[in-house]
Order: sequence, then C-alpha cells, then structure tokens
Amino acid sequence: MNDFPWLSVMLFLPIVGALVLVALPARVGSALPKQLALGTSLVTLVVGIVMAIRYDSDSSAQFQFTEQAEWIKSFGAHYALGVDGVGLTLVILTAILAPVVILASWNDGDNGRWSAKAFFAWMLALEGLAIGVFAATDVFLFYVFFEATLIPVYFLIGGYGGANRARAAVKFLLYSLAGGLIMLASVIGLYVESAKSDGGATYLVTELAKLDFGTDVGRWLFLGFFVAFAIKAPMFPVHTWLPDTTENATPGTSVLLVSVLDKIGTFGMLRFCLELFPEASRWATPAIVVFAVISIIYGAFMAIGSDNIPRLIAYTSVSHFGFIVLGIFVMNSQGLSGANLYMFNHGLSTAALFLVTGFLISRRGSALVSDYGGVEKVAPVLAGIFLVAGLSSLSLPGLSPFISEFLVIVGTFSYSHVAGAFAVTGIVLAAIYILFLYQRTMTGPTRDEVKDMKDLGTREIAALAPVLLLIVILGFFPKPLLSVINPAVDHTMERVQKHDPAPDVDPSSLQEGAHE
Amino acid sequence: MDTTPFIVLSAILFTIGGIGVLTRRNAIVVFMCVELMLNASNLALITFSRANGNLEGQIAAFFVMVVAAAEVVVGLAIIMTIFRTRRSASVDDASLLKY
Amino acid sequence: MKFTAPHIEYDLLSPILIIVAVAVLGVLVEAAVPRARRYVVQVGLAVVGVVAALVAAFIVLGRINPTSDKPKLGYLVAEDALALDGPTLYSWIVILVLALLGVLLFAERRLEGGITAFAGQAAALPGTEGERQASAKGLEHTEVFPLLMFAVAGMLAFPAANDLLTLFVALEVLSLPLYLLCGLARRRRLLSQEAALKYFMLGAFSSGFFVYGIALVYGYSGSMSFDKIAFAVSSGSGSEALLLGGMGMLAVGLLFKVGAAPFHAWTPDVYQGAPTPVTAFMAAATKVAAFGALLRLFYVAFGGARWDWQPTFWAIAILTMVVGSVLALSQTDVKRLLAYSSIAHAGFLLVGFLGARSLSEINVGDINPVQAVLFYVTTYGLTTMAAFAIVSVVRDGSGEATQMSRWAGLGKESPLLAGSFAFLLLGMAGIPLTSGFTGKWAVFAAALSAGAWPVVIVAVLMSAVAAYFYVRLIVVMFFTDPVGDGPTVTVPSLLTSSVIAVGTLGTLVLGVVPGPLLDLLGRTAQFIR
Amino acid sequence: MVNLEALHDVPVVGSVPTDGAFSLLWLVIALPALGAAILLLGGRRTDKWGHLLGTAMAVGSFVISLILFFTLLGKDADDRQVTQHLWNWFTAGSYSVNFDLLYDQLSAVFLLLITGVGSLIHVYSIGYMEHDERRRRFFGYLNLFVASMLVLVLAADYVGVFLGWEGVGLASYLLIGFWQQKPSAAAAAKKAFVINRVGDIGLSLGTALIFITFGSTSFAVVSAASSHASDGALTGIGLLLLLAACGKSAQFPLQTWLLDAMEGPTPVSALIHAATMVTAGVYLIVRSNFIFSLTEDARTAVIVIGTITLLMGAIIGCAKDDIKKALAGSTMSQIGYMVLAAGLGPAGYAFAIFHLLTHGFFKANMFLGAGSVMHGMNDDVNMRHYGALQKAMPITFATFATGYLAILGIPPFAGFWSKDKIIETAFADNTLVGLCALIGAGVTAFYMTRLMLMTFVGTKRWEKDVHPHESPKVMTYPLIALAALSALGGLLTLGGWIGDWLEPVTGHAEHHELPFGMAPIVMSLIILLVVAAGVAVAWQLVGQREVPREAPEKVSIFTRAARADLYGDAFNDEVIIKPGAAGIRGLTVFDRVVVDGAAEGTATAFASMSARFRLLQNGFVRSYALALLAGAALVIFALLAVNFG
Repeated sequence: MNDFPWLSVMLFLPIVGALVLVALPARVGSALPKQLALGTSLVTLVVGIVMAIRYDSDSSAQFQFTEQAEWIKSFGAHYALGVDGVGLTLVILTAILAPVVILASWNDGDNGRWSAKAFFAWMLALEGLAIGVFAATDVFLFYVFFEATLIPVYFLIGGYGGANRARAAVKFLLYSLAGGLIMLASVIGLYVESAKSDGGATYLVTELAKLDFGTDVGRWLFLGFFVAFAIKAPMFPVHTWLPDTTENATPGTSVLLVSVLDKIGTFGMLRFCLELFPEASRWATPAIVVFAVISIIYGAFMAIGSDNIPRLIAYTSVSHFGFIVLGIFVMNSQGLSGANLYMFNHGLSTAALFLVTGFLISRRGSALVSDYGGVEKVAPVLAGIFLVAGLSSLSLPGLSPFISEFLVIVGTFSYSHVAGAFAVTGIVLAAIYILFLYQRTMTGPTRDEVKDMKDLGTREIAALAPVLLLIVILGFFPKPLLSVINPAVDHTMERVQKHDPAPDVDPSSLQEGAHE
Repeated sequence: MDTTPFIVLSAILFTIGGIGVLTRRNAIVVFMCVELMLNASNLALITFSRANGNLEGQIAAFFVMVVAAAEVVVGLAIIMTIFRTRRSASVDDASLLKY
Repeated sequence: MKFTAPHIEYDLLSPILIIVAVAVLGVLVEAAVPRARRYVVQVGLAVVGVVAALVAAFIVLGRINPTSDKPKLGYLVAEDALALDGPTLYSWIVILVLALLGVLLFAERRLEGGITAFAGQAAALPGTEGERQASAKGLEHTEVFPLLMFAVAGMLAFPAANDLLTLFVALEVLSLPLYLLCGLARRRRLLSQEAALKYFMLGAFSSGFFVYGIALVYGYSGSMSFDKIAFAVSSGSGSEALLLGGMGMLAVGLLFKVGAAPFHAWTPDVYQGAPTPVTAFMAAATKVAAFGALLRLFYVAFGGARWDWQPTFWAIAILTMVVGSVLALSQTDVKRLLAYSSIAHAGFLLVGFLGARSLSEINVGDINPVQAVLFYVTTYGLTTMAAFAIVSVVRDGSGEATQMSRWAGLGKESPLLAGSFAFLLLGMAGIPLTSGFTGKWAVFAAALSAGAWPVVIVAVLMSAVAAYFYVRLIVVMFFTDPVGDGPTVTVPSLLTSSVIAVGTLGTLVLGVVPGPLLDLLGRTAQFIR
Repeated sequence: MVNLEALHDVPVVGSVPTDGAFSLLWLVIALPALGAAILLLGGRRTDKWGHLLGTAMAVGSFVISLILFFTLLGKDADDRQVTQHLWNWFTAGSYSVNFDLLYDQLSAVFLLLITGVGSLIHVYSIGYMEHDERRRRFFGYLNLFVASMLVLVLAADYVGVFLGWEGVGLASYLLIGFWQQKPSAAAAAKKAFVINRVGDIGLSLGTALIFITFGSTSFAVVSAASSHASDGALTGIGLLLLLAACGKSAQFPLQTWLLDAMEGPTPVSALIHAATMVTAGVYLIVRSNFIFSLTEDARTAVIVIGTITLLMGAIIGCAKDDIKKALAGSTMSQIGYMVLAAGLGPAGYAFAIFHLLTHGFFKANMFLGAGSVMHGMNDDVNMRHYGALQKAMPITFATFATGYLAILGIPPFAGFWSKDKIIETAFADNTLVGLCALIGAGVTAFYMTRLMLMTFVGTKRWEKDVHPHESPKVMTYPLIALAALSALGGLLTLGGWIGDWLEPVTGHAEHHELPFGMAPIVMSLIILLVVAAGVAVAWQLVGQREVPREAPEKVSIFTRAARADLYGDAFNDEVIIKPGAAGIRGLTVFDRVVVDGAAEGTATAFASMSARFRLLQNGFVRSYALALLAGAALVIFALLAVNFG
C-alpha cells in the first residue's frame, strides 16, 4: 500500500475530528469532547509514526509519500503533498506535540469565552492545518495553509487567553497577515514567471525549482517570501508580536504557536527561499546572518530583562530562532543539519518550558517572576522538571538541543569566525536567563503566596514525561532524526551550489604525506 | 464652417451648468443647472452630427432629452418629498449622513 | 409603402425582454390588482420573471457552447446595438442571480412584523398622522418590485451595450429606479430621503459629464458604435484632444457608478441611508453591470488607446484602494463600514482592470483581465449580498442596529449568524479558502502579468490595512461583551435566510473550488468586436 | 603536501580495540549514572537506602577502575591506549562524532583518583549529611557528578569531553545550591555555572576550530594531524582551550566563582572544588598536549595565567577567616601550580598530573577535616571562633596535620615530591616564573600555618553552648585513609615512575638544566628555607598573640584587598554586571518604544490619517459635486498630460 495517502490522512484526521467536536450537542458536557480530541490526536500520532517508519532515508527521490491532484488549473495550483526529511520531522513534531498539548491544557478551555469543546476543536483544526503546511509541495497550497493556520490561533488566543487577549489576537493576526500578503505578491509573481515559461503556469515546487528567474526578479520574489518568514520565525526586528501573544495565550496555544507554527518561518526559508531562489539566497546571506546574530543576542538580553515568564520564554525563542536562521544561511552541512535538528529540538524544549511554567502560573495565578520564590521546597517535582526544561533550553550537553546548537555554532564558525564568536555568546546569555529565572522562582526562602502550592499531578506529569524523555534520548542518540535530515541537507547544498570547506589539514592526506 | 464656435459655446454652457451645480443651494435650481449641462451636450452632439454628416448625433440629442425628462420626473419626486419633510429645498440642509 | 424593418433577434434578447415585460406588467398590477393581493402577485411575478430570464440567459449562453475549447465569440444583435458575447452573458447570469436574491430581500416581511422594509406611503410625511395611519393600515409600496425590475433591465443592457447611446440609455434606466428605491425606507426616512437626493443629484451631475463625453467621442470618431470608434482610434484620425476629453468624461460617468475615488463621495451616504435590501442589491449588482460596461468600453472601443488611459487608471485604482481602506478604519456604523469596504473593492477590481494586454501577449491558460474582473465581481457580489442581509436582521427597538457598538457579543447571542458574518468578513479580507482570496489572487495576477507591479504592491499593502477593520468587527462580535442589553437577532423568514445561506455558501465554494468557474470564464471571456 | 622534516613529534593517541576486562570500561560510567537516575527519579521511596546505593555505585566503579588499572599495567607500554567504541553520536556532512571511550595511562590515573577519593567522600557524606532530609538527593547529585567526571576523563573526542565538562558543571551547580533556600547558596550556584559557561565559549569555539582545522575532533585524528597544522590555528586552539580551563579550574580571570562555591556542603567542596572537577582544566591542557607542545605562544599564556593565579590564591588565602574560603584560596593557588606546570610543556605535564593527584589527596583530606571541625562547631566556619581543638578532636587534628605537612611540601609527605618538581622545572624554564612559584610556596606556608594555629592551637574562642566533639567513625575513617594517601602519595614518583608511566601520553621530556647549575638538592633546600620562613612569620603574627574574635577593622590595604578577593567580584560588578543591567533596562525600553513602536506606530498613523480624512466626507452634496468636478478635471488633465506632456 505504497500509494496510501498517508499525509492526507494525517492532515484530515484532526480536521474531521474538529468538525465532529463542533457537531457534538452542548449537552454532552466537556468530558467527551476532551477524550475525543485526545483520541484523535493520538490516532494521528500513530499514523505519523507508522509513516515515519516507512520513510526510506536512502531513496533518491526528493519527496516521499507524494500525492498530487490538479486543484485550480488556471492558477496552476495543485493539491500536492509530500515530505522530505525536514518536512517529515516537523510533521512528526506536530503530531507528537498535539496530544501532549491537549492533555496538558485539559482544563484550559473550561473558563474561556466559549465551551471547552470549541477550544479543542480549534486545537485539532490547527494541528491538521499545520501538518498541511509542512506537507505541501505546491506553493499555492502552502500559502493557503500558511494563512489558514492564523484563524484557529486567532480564536484560541482571543477566546481563551489572558487579560489583553483581544488586542494580542488582533496584533498577532495583523502582523502575520501583513507578512502573508507581502508574500502573496511574491506568490503571484511566481505564477507570472512560471506562466512565461513554456511549461505553462504551475506552483509545484519541483517544477518551479527547474525555472531560472532573472537575477533581479529572483531577488525581489525572494525578499517577498523572506519577509513573511522572518515575521513568522520571528526575527529581530519583526518579533514584537510574539511576546505580546504568548503573554496572553494559554500555554497550550503558545506551544502550538512557538513550537510548531513559528517553524513554518524557518521551514519556509529552507523549502522556498533556498530551494527556489538559490542565487538570491546567496546574495542575501551576509545581511541575514547579521540579523540572525542580532536576534540571538537581542532576544537573550530581552529575556534576561523581562519579569513576565511567558514573555521571557518568547524572547528566548527569538534567540533560538536566530540560531536556526543562522544555521540555514551559513549554507554548510553542519549549519543546515544543526538548524533542521534545532527546529525539532527547540519544539520539544520550548514546549516543556511553556507547559511547566503554565502549570506553575495556573497554580499561583500570576505570570510575574517577582511573585514567586522558593517553590522548589513545596513542589520539588515541578521544580525538577522546570530545571530540566530550562537546561534543555540552554542546550546543556546530553540534552537534545545541545547537538543542534553545537552544530550551528561549528557551521557558523567555519562560515565566519566573527559571526561564530558573536553567536557563541548566546550560550552564556542562555545560562543567565534560564538560571536567573530558576533562581528567582524556585530557590530562596519560600514565599507565603506559594506556601501551599500543590506539586504536579499525574495528568500533568503524564503530559510532560514523553517530551522530557525525547529530549534526553535524542540528546544521546539523535541518529533517527539525522538519518532523515542529512539527505535533505545534501539536496539543499546541491541547490545552493555550496560545498563544505575542506579542513586545513586533511587527515586522509597524511598517510601519503608520510611516505614522501 | 468651422465647428469650433459651437463647441466653445457648448463648453461654456456646460461650464456654467457645472458651476451652477456647485454654487446654488436650491435643489430645483441645481437640477436646472444639470439640465443645462445636458443641453450643452445636445448642442455639441448636433454640431458634430452635422460636421460628420450623419444623424446619430441628432438621434442621440433626442434620447438625451427624453432621458432628461425622465430624470425630471424622478428628481422632482425626490425633491418634493424632501421639501415636504424638511420644509426647505436647500440641498445643504440634507446633511445628516456624513463622515 | 414599404420599408426594411430593423432586424431584432428576439430569441437572443429574451432575457432583457422578459425582465422589461415583467416590469411593465408590475406597473399594470399596481393599477389593476387590489392592494391586499398586490404583494403576492408582485413577488410572484418578479420571481417567475427573473427565473425565466435566468433560464433564457443560460439557453443563450449555451448557444455559444462555452464548454468547448473554442467557444463561439458571440452575436451582435439589434442592429449591432447590443453585443451578446461571453462577458455579457456571464454578467447577465450573475446580475440575474443577484436580482433574484434582491427580490427575496425586498420581499422579506417578518423583520418588520409582517410588512416590508419599505415606506408604507412615501408621500406621507414622517411622524405625521398620515404616516401613522399608513402603517396602521399596513400599507406598503409594492411598486418597489417593478422599480427593481426596471433597474435590472438597465443592468442587463449596460454591459451588453455596443454603442454609446445604448450605453447612456442603459445607464439611466438602471440609475433612475435606484434613486427612487433609495428614498423608500420605512424607518429613518429622513436619512433615506437624503440618500436618495444625494444619489440623484450626483448621479444626474455625473451623467451630465457622461453625455458630454459621448458628444466629444462622437465628434472625434463620427460614430457612436464601439467598433467604429475603435477603428478611428487605431487609424488615429481626428483630434486627440476630443478623444481624450471624451474618454475622460465617459470614464467619470462609469467610475461614478462603480464608486471609485474621487467619484466615491456618494457611496457611504447612500449605502447607509438607503433601505438595506436596496443597498445590498445596489452594492452587488451595480458593480457587476458597471464593470461589464467599463471593460467593454475601454477594451473594445478605446483598447487601441490603452497607453493613453492606463497611467490615469493606475492613479485612480491606487487612490480608490487607499481611500476605501483607510477611511473604513475609523467607521463606527456597520453599513457605512461595508460601504467604504465596497470602495476598496472597487479599487481592487480596477487593479484587475489594469491587466489589459493585447491578446498576442496572453498565452493560452493565462489569467486574462476580463476573466479576473468578472470572477471578482461574482465573488464580491455574493459576499456583499449576504453581508447586508445579515445587517438587516441584527435589530433593536428602533429597527436595524447598525451601530458597531451594538454588535458587541453577537457571537454569544447567535453564534451561527455571527460565525457566518465573520466568515464573510474574512472573505472580504481575502483569507484563503474564501472566494475573496481567489478573487484577489486573480485580479492581482492579471495586473502583475501586465507589469502593473507598483499597483499590485499598493493593493497588497492596502489589503493588509483593510484586514484590520474586518478583524476589528470580528473582535467586536466575539471578544467584547455587550454594553447593556446586547443586540437581538430577529429570526428572518426563509427569504432572507436563504440569501444569507446562498451568499455564504458561494463565498466558501468559490474559495475552495473556483476552478470550474474560472475555466469557463477563461474560455468565454472574450469580447466580440 | 606537508614537509615532514619540519615536524616536531608529538605522541599520537593510539586506539587499541577493547578486549577482556576493558570491555567493562563503560560500566565505570554506567554504575554511578544508574545510581543517579534511580535516586533522582525514584523519589521518596528510595530515601531509606538511597545513600547506601549511591555509595555502593561509587565503590563499585572504583573496584572496576582498579581491575582495569592492573590489567593495563599487565599490557606492554605500546598498546596501553584502549578505545571502546559505543555508538555514533551524530553526523553532519563530513563531521562525525562517535561516542568513544579512551582508556590510557592518563585517564587510568584519573579514574583511580575520581572513583577512589569519590568513594571515600561518599562514605564520609553518609555521616556528614545524616541529619539532612534531602540526603538521598545529595547522593543522587554526587553520583551524577562522578558519572560526568568519568565521562570527561574517558571521552575520546572533544565533544565527549564537552559533555562531561558541562555535566560536572551541572552537578557542581546542583551541589553548590544544594541548600537552595539560602539565597546566597542559590546565587553562588548560578554564578559558578554562568562563569563556567564563559569558559565553555572557549571549549565550544576551540572544538569548532579543531574541526575546521582537522576535519574531526577525536583525539586520535587530531593528535595524528596536529603537527601539520598552521601555528596560527594551533595557537588559536590553545588559547581557546586555555579559556575553557580558566573557567573550570578557577584560574584568573575567571576565578571569582570558586570562593562563593564554598556555600555548598563541605564534602562537595572536597570532592568537586578541591580534588577533581576544578582540576579538569589541567586535565584538558595535558590531554591536549599534542596541541600545546606545538605552540610556544599558547604555552606562555598558560604559564602566565598559572603564575598569576597561584599568587592570587595564596594571597587571598592569607586573609580569610572562613576556614573553607581559606582552603578555597589555597586550592586556587595549588591549581595555579598545576596549570603552570602544564604550561611548561612535556617537561611539566607529568608533574602537573602528579601534583594534581597529591593535591587531590591532601586537599580533600583537609576539606573533610574542616568539615569535621564544622560538624563539631555547629557549622560555624569562622576560624576566629575556633582554637585549641586538637584535644577536642584528635583524629581530625592528626589527619589535618598530615595534610598540612603535605601541602607545605615537607619531605617525605606527598606535596614535597610534586611541588618541588614543579618549582624546579619552573626555574629551569624561566627564573622569574620560578621565583614566583617559590614565593607562592612561602605564602602557602604562611596561610596554612595561620589556619592550623587559629583552628587547633591557642585559646578557646568558642561560641556559647558549642561543645566540640570528634566526628563519628564513618567520617573519621575516610579522613584517616586520605591522610595516609597524603603522607605516602610521594611513592608514586619512586624512580620517576609517574613520569615514565605518562610519557606515552605526554611525550618525552628532555632534561632541563637548573639556573646557575644548581643541583636539585640545593633547590629543595632553598624551597624548604622559604617554607620555614613562611611558617615562622605565621608563628610570629598568629601564634604569639591573642586572636581577636572579631576581625580587626584597621588593617593594611593589602589585607583589605585580600579579604575582598583582590577585588575580582568588585571588578565584575562594576565592569560587567552593572553596565549590563543598565543596558538591558535600556534595551527593554528600546524594544517597547522603538521596535514595537514602529509597528504599532504604523497602525496608529493609519488610524489618525483615517480620522482626519473622513472629515472630508462632510455630508454636503455640493462639496461632493465639487470633488466630482475636480476629479473629472484631474482625469482629463491627466489624460492630456500623458499624451501631450
């Protein structure tokens, strides 16, 4: 059953689940919808795992599990799905995090504007659309999913978020829409260019990759795409929507937003910027590297400076996305593999961090660091998990983010010593913001407000356990990921016509050197 | 003979009509100015019709007149209702809808 | 005494003829049928008439077998006064569908408690004994239906007109009934009458320009018919000044109708003041007819002078988008907001209109501007109809509650209605999976193919700005709590609900599977010359 | 192609596949790791027997280390460098890092030190932490530390070293902050970790540079290729690794964290901040001898850092009244000696390691002794409240005394053999450095004597209701064992054994000539004289007069400076922390006002524009008409302009 539509199933299972949830009458209460949502996401995960096992990492084809059907002929748009290593990892990441988030935010939907039913329906819809984004191999289809994901997030924030949720929701939507519309111009530009070609108008990535846009056209189209992705990622200086959003969203929403949706930005840079406009990408590299480095340091400083936990985490993500973008644009195997790995690992570590702090905040009812102190004494398990999540976020060796960050640093350093030297300061700043956060919340004399705080419950631990487990396992044995990522990296290197610099001293040459 | 004088005259009439529309307050007068513009057009039409030596222009002139007549009917009806409710035919009084 | 009778293709013209006949019959009904039964008869007549016309239009469309790869270009009928080609017939069908929806809205009686939304007796003064009696007697102006039919007849003729005179007549035939309809609101009659007055005054003023433009163009080309004008343009005989002046003045007349800046001033006031069913119909159908006419006039007649008028239209398109989107930001009245948004959409349509290219430049299967614009007006028409229909059912004691603040918490009050309205708004904002997106894509693509990228950039930015006020309305409906007692949604009869349903469904379907329609247009959207 | 004549020869790290007993190698790490996992994840239900399990695991891996060591002795010198391949860690492009363990003469020595001293300290802690309800977790952390430390010394690849490096950092963080509810402890823990991270910049960039230069980061490949690399690359790598060493080994300028680290429980100070972890920097340098031996410049830097630190530490040690901080200062100073030795190249590597071992013995011994004293003094650390304790706790005194003699370098105690060698070699290398090292020895004698006198002799200056008592056997036995090692550690250098043993790793040391052709014995006598002088001065200043219970305020500028750790923290505060905090505050404002302001500003700009322009729609039909007319005029004008303009 090689022509089994794996991706379509993964895409539509959650969406159908969402529709079912909506269709449920209100009288069934909130328990059934929750179980239904969890079940759907788990089934999706199973499908995803089976698919991942069937993925053949040695095949020469760029995409696997491909499906293709003409959608809008006069636009040259297709319903075309397929994943390469990068897409696969992100699809799986989405499938893993969805049930985790649903379990973790079991009660977050209860006191929102609408029923919990709607909350989980939106979540499932979001999962489906996100999978669609990562699986789309047609630019038009990608764009459709790209924009469509905004709506569920918008309602999740606006309906269930914190004090300024309406404002945050609007800010998020408009910021993303602005980026998306700029991208739309480039998307249409692609159509016009491809229509000129003898092949006729098409949006298939594989077809577009064959086209050669002129230097200027290519660069303009590239910019259109890049701006949208930079906003999504988010990079300095278009990052300010993220802290405001996470500050007001529920932890679950923040996880789906930062761990999954923001990856669309970096994923898009890889899949579209580098894939379709190699020349323009090389042309833009120096500037982008500078911005990425700024994002790393700037985000870290902002994180150190912020007293609001979700904002703080948001800023750490700005810093981490700086690393990812850096890894992508230094354009060598180490950087690219690191960046791709980073996308997955950052998803895990940030998810853990958002969820555990979410549990903390829901107990104390305040998101301000300064309202905590000495929690470790009353809730050791929470504190322990918090610490592990934090350490993974500062990419401690032995936890999965380390490998990705290290590879990015190596890649960057071999691209430019200066850039590498600046980027590496990130590891010190990361230590400061994480440990400073831990110190101020968990250690010191226990404050009265948190004296009778309950430790994590079984459900909460159950939600976090798989994430932490993955973080540790992948920290020592990332092979499963790398084995699918590396072929994709090689493909990208080919596209951008770059080769890894040879080492100054090539060990293989030494032997014959000895015989002289 | 050259058509210019006729066209110039029609242009002048048209302009007068246009200015009238802008300057006069009374709905009836404003509307008469519009009629003036239409008739200026008629003059132009007829002139060109003669210059081109076909009848289309003159036919058009008739149509314009007919349409103008129809406009009068509709226009007066509207103006009447307004006048009766507001006791004034000034177009400036009707300015509730704005911004 | 013998003469050669003019040759009229009654079969091909049947749609128009049916509508006119229905209109005339409607007038007779007013005279003959007793008041008690007029409503039923008029509505029945109108519905039957429109449906019949629709059927006829489809048959005519079939005559140019649009499904084949190389459809017949079309027919020139009534001594070449009308051109029945793909664009015309397509516009006819769209207009008739919208007209049908319009009739349904006009006929809605439940919202006002068993009586239509139109004045019981237009002649009776507001707030007087006469009016009170009129409403006590349950009087209602059933003339609105014949008026509507006349307007429809004009709209059908407008995009088909193949010479300037027919164009003018059609313009007036569609305008005059609308002037009247605007003044017939049952509630807030002062505003309604004011709207009528403004619309009429400015309409008459603009038609003055239009006629003078006809005169000048006639003077330039020595003929009224488009093909002769086109020939004159291509041969470049006669004085440029006449052509350009005439072209400009004709443009003024048409741009006034589509509500493009700087000729948009009437739109907000009239849309706000007019009875909502009228606004809905006007906003939707007029755009279709006017753009049909605009395309034919400037592509067929002035196509040769494209390089003369394109720059000006670039400026107008940009100005229109900016004015519409920016001014809408600060609106507090839903109807007025939609009015400004319609201005913005006129701007987007003009962007598509700027995609004009000589046929040689357009490869097979490319988006061509006519196709794009016609598709956009279709999507916009359906969406707007439904939107205004929803506006008409959100009410409080004093009739429709169009103040945006009164819409707060509608999402809780009636999720379904608010949900579909939100969906329509997202459609207007151009979010994917709605027709608004596919429409925008089409017009932008057309313009970009013609190299109008600066306009497209502005269009893109303005769509971002426009998104803000649509989103704001969604926020009001869903994320803000009502002040005092929230709005009440009067459950409408099947008539209005079906309009809402059709419009929303159309917005969804054309957003997800626009392919068939686009392909049809791609094959048939060719002007006969 | 590289020119072979020009090459110096550095020992190449061999890789004999594991067989027989060596296949147990991974167990050395696995046991404590498993222990940590069980104790930390097991939760309360392991409270009862947690400490026993932890100790068992440590002892277990000590036993294995012994077995391995003797098997290694059994092999002939050429194939004493065993590599156990576990799995491929990660691969990116041409860069592949394996999870390999390298067991050679150097790591063998370390294995014994870590697991041996480690086990003793585990045993000691059973008693020391008896009354702490979180003892189980303490042992979990200790196990975690031992495991990471073993990874650090067994890894066959710089990235593997990095793993252990950060692992011990984490363990140190957790243990320093073990009493987290004390803000000072939490702060100290964070400080230690952050400053170590500064060092890690060196390690990660160094590793990156190694990869760029050699295309791999495994010791085997790098040592084989290092002699072909350019001097620039080598020096760069050397300096970056030195930075890493400074962080971990509390060398100048990253020394400030070590004194604060004394917030941790005393066994921690003994194990991590005296015997093992802080010496990791020395290990790194010695391990990277195939880099350092080839770059004069980097080695000079190492020597300078070492010298500065050994003096700084000694001076700081002189002024501290807190017994642990005094010992911490001493640790800094002693590690300074080791770094200095490591900087001397092949001549010094072996002595660095030798001193590392002996120091591990006697410093752990003295720290545990201090712990036992505190145990008796209700955890009071202020020596001014001690005095005359030798009667109260004789065993502690006796063991401490051996440690004292050892650190002074009194023959035949362990310190004598290792320290003298370093000072000699230093003189051989450069007289000035030698002199510094010599002075250091004198100062060491001073502050250690001061410590002894203030603690064990003189008058009782105890706080009220403090009843000093000897510690339980579970604590004193480890003391005795360590005392024995401090006394007999010198045996390792019998016939230069340690040097020969390490030579395959560190390279051959050509014989050095001492200045003025001194005989080594003369050198030793000079050193002893200086030490004696130090002792005498201390006896004069401390032994002969009453020690005030409150630290006197009116003291010399030097004392004040020494008390303030020579202003290391003050410098950081003024130059880094305060400006940094201010900068971050500024940046936060910048982010809100400028960056976000730009985005929000655009929105408000549009809104205000809208509010202004909507007034044009003033409701007067005539103004609309005017607009229409003007529009028409513009359109026509535009049309004409386009064509006639």
